[in-house]
Amino acid sequence: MQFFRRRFPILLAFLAGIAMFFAQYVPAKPAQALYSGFIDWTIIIAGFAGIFGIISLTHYHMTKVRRRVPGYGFSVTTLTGFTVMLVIGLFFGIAQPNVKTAGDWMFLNLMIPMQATMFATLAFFIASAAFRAFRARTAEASALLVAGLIVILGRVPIGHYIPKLTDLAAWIMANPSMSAYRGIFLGVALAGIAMSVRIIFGVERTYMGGGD
Amino acid sequence: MARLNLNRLTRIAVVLTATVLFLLARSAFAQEETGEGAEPVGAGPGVLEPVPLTPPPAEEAPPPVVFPQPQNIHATDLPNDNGTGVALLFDKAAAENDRTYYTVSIALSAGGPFAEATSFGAAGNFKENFNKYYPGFYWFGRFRNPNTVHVAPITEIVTGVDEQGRPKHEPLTTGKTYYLKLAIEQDGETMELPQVFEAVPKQDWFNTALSNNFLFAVIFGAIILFFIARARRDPNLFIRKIAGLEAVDEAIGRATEMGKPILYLNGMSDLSSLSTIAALNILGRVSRRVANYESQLTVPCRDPVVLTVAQEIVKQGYADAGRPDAFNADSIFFLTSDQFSYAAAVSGIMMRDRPSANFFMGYYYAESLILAETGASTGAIQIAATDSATQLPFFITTCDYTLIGEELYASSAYLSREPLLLGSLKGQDMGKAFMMIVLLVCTILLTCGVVFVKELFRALG
Amino acid sequence: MKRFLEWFLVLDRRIIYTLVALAVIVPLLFPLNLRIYPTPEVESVHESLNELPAGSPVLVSVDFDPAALPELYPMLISMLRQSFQQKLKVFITCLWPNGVNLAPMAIDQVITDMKKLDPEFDVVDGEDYVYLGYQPGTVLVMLKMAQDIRKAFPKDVAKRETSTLPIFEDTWKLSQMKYMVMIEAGDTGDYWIVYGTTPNKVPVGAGVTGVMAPQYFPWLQAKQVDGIIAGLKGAAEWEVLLGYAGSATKSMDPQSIVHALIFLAIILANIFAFWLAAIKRKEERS
Amino acid sequence: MAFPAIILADLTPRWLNAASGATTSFVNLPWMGTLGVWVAAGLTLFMFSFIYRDNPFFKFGEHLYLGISAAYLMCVLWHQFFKPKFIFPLLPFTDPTSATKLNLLVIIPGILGFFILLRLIPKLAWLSRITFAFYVGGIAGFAIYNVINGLFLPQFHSTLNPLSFTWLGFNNLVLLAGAFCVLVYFFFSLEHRGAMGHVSRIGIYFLMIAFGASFGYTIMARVSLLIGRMQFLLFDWMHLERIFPGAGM
Repeated sequence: MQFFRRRFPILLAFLAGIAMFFAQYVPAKPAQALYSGFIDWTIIIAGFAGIFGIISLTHYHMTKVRRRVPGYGFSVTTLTGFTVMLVIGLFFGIAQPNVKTAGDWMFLNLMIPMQATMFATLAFFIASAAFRAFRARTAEASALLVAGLIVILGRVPIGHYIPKLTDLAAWIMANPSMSAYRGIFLGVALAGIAMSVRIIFGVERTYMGGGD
Repeated sequence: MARLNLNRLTRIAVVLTATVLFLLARSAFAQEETGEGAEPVGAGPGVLEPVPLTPPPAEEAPPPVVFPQPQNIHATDLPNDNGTGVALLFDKAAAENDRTYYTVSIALSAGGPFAEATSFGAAGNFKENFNKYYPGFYWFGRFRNPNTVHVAPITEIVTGVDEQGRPKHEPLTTGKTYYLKLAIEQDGETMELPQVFEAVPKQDWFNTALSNNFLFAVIFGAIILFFIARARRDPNLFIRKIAGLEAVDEAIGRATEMGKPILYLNGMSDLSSLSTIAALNILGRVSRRVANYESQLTVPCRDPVVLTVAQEIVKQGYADAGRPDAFNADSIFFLTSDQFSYAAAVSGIMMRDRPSANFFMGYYYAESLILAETGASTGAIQIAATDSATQLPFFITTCDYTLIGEELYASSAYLSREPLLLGSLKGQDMGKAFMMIVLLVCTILLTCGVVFVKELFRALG
Repeated sequence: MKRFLEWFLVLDRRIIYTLVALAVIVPLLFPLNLRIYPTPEVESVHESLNELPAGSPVLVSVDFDPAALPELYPMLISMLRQSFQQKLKVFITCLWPNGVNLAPMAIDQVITDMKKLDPEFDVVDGEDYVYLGYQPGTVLVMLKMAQDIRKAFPKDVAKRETSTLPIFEDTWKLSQMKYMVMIEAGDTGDYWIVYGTTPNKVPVGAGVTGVMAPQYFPWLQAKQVDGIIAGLKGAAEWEVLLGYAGSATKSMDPQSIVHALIFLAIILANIFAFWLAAIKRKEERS
Repeated sequence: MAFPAIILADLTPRWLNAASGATTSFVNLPWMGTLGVWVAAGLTLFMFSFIYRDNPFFKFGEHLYLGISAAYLMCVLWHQFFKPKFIFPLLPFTDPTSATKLNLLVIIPGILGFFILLRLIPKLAWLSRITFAFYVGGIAGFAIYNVINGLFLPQFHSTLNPLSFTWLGFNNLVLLAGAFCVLVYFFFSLEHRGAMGHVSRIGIYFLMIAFGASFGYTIMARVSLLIGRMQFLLFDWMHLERIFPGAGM
């Protein structure tokens, strides 16, 4: 039993990883068939992973309601919103062309205003931070603020009234800022390959989560 | 030993930068026009003889058409494919000009009906235009003698007609012999060469166009595994001092004088993300430092699993500092898992308890601005360490010190000395060292006009 | 003087919030109509689409949710408007589940507006455009689309079998797309470039939120991306290029005023902070 | 030009006639549209109340959104993924267009996917490790090739450019210096003293310019979101464009 709990997943990760790695470099038909089959299967697994996220969310709020944890009233709101949308969405369907159902109505009048406004409040916080928090504490922070101020005005219609500002902002975006992000990207590429190698050779196991 | 040759590495890097500047000064050196990211040479027309400018003779019969005689015509399997392609190659004939057209026809048997497979002008279809099939020539051959060999790849054959009467194309079948013929059209008249060429498409088991990709993947993967193994044997591989960690110790020192609590956040994501693990490693060090002062360490969490791990780490930190009694479990508590309510609740703690130091470690999303702004307005010392590029600008302008991107992982490896983190950090450093050296060397070579070096790094995938 | 500086530096939040609210409401009610100058990045996307002959297949990936709607929805409208004007064959996919309803809303809105312009305008679902909906597994869907889009999306949103739709007759693979516009709010765009458009050699225009825009310039320099439509300003530029005043153009006035307000706030706050520190240092010394 | 949220106001009648032949539901009635705008405006004000401080209205909105978006995801997965890719291949007769052929192989990924759902039962949670190993291991496999082919090589290849005294040459130098110094800054195997110290300080300033650009653009993005919501409140809800000429969408 111990084999299945610990050794088999690591061996499976290694086999799947090596097979998919070499499938990219071998144009022959059997390798391409294996590669295409693997993708079909993992798309279906990805669907189940999506559903797991939903189930754990409802599970979390149900335990909060059952245990009467303070603030469980809001969990009741979440669960009622969930069941109403689920019933309407499953039976009437959503996003059907030229058929408008209650599901589309809820998307338009509940989901859009709530999520869009939640992030729109950030504009107020940015303004208050601009007055009270954004200080040139160090030389680096002042360099950042100078570049930020040039871009804030330079990339907006009002910037055209200041000569050469939009060209300077465009140059900053296309050259120094681009080259720094190029350096970061190259670092991210190496980190990505290193992570993949660790997963294939079973050195990295955090993604498997607990349960052992 | 690794430490020694790395110093020599810096001296080489300095020398190389000096030569770059020297060369820049003398940049009047003969330089081919190789604009930034110029397209590979060869797509343009080959060197053609200048067309004679003498006026054509009056009503005399037009001169007999001179057909170009391509040499060394041969048919082979198309390399780097899954066995559904053949190719006809022949050298560029001297008499070619932009009115020459080649047509290759294919048939299932030597005498069988030949159907036209592909036709192209003399200016195109050179070997270097098909870098996917002939990468070797593309990388090394083409600069010496550009545009000399014509290639006609054929991957489909017409087999009958589909229901709308349009010819149905089918890929060639592996292992079947196909017969090719070449026809030349010059100034409107065509002549078909009598010879018939045979070719058998076969499957290829390694795509040579991806050799630079494969080489880098194998070598870099081996380096990573080598350093992880080495880090297991000797955990104190050299990592440079991280300035951010000094700032953390200094902030704790200044904060504990005032006796007010210290606030520590582990980021918004759960244990599956590297940045949360790094934040928890730094939490261990902070709790060891804070243990021998009176000030209280407050750690509000957003994820139940991270909460349990954080409690474990802080208790261990207090025990290591010899003050297990000072540890108070409910100073590490679960707040809420919703993004904005968590930020609002933490801002409430900042306004109420007025902590003297705030630590924002781990991965953050749009709500980080609320945390950093409230913290700055309470006048606390603030240190941030995150790898979320979109939130870094706000941390840098509102915090006293910010660890950027990979510094978060480096400090976690520096503190925990865990072979997995340490080994991959060193391995990635080797990758960066390789990039730095190649950047300098190749720039110098390119400035001097050696162009093919850049094509070695072109992805032909 | 010191009292004014101290008052300014800890200005009450409510004053700041009303200032921002006014800076948005007033220009919306009394528009200034500041002129919008298109940048080269947006022009190159507009040009690339303009050069496509009628009937060439084009892919639009709608990868955002209501959180980024004000910035990215106008881009989707402009893209559909230009594609329908040029009779391109439009394939629409969505890789963010919370944004599945956005494409039908946009299609319907563009059809209504185009019908207002010229009554006999007509676009047929399944021939001129198709909305393929959502599939989980972001990167996996892209790799499957490289092999066969009909297998990655067996049914379209109207529950019809994709292999029977006329639009899929001579286009079934990602590499057959003549151009792609991806409308991104997160890092799905990076996945599209690395796993989708670079291996299949599809020229792609990136419509992104302002937050992601600076990170797309390395892709632009490496020619892996054909152009960048950055945030609401990019959307407004595209509307100017297409010659109609959409919601993005109307937002440019308040955008400019709020930016000016924040620009002044940061500069004044920093100057006053240093000035106050100087006064305090002089007082301690005396 | 109709902003998305307000299309409901004039959308309903158009969908009504456009939906001829399709099932028309009570949603298409005109008053349902105006009710929708009022509900949306109410929720918008609830969420804006967070600016003052966190309060029950905001918590109500946030929790309601969590529930609805989770159910919305479930409906999307059910209609567009589960039925066409999992249920129809197993039971072809359920497919109304009866175009899906029987494909029993789909059962295997179905079982592996079901193992993920077992994580909720502690005793059987270990089964999910098999699925994660197969799924994450395989993706790691082809990720290596794609990261090198789509990210590392193209980006590195376009950083190698000749230097010259032209404007293009200067920009090439800026690109080379930026990428090189940022790499040195994130290099941890050498002390940042002497030459390395200076180069890494240049690297910091390149990073600061890049984060300055992100800083400016992020502010632009957040302000656009606010403008979008204000347009909804002013023109779709209060219809102020009737009073103020030239305003409106």
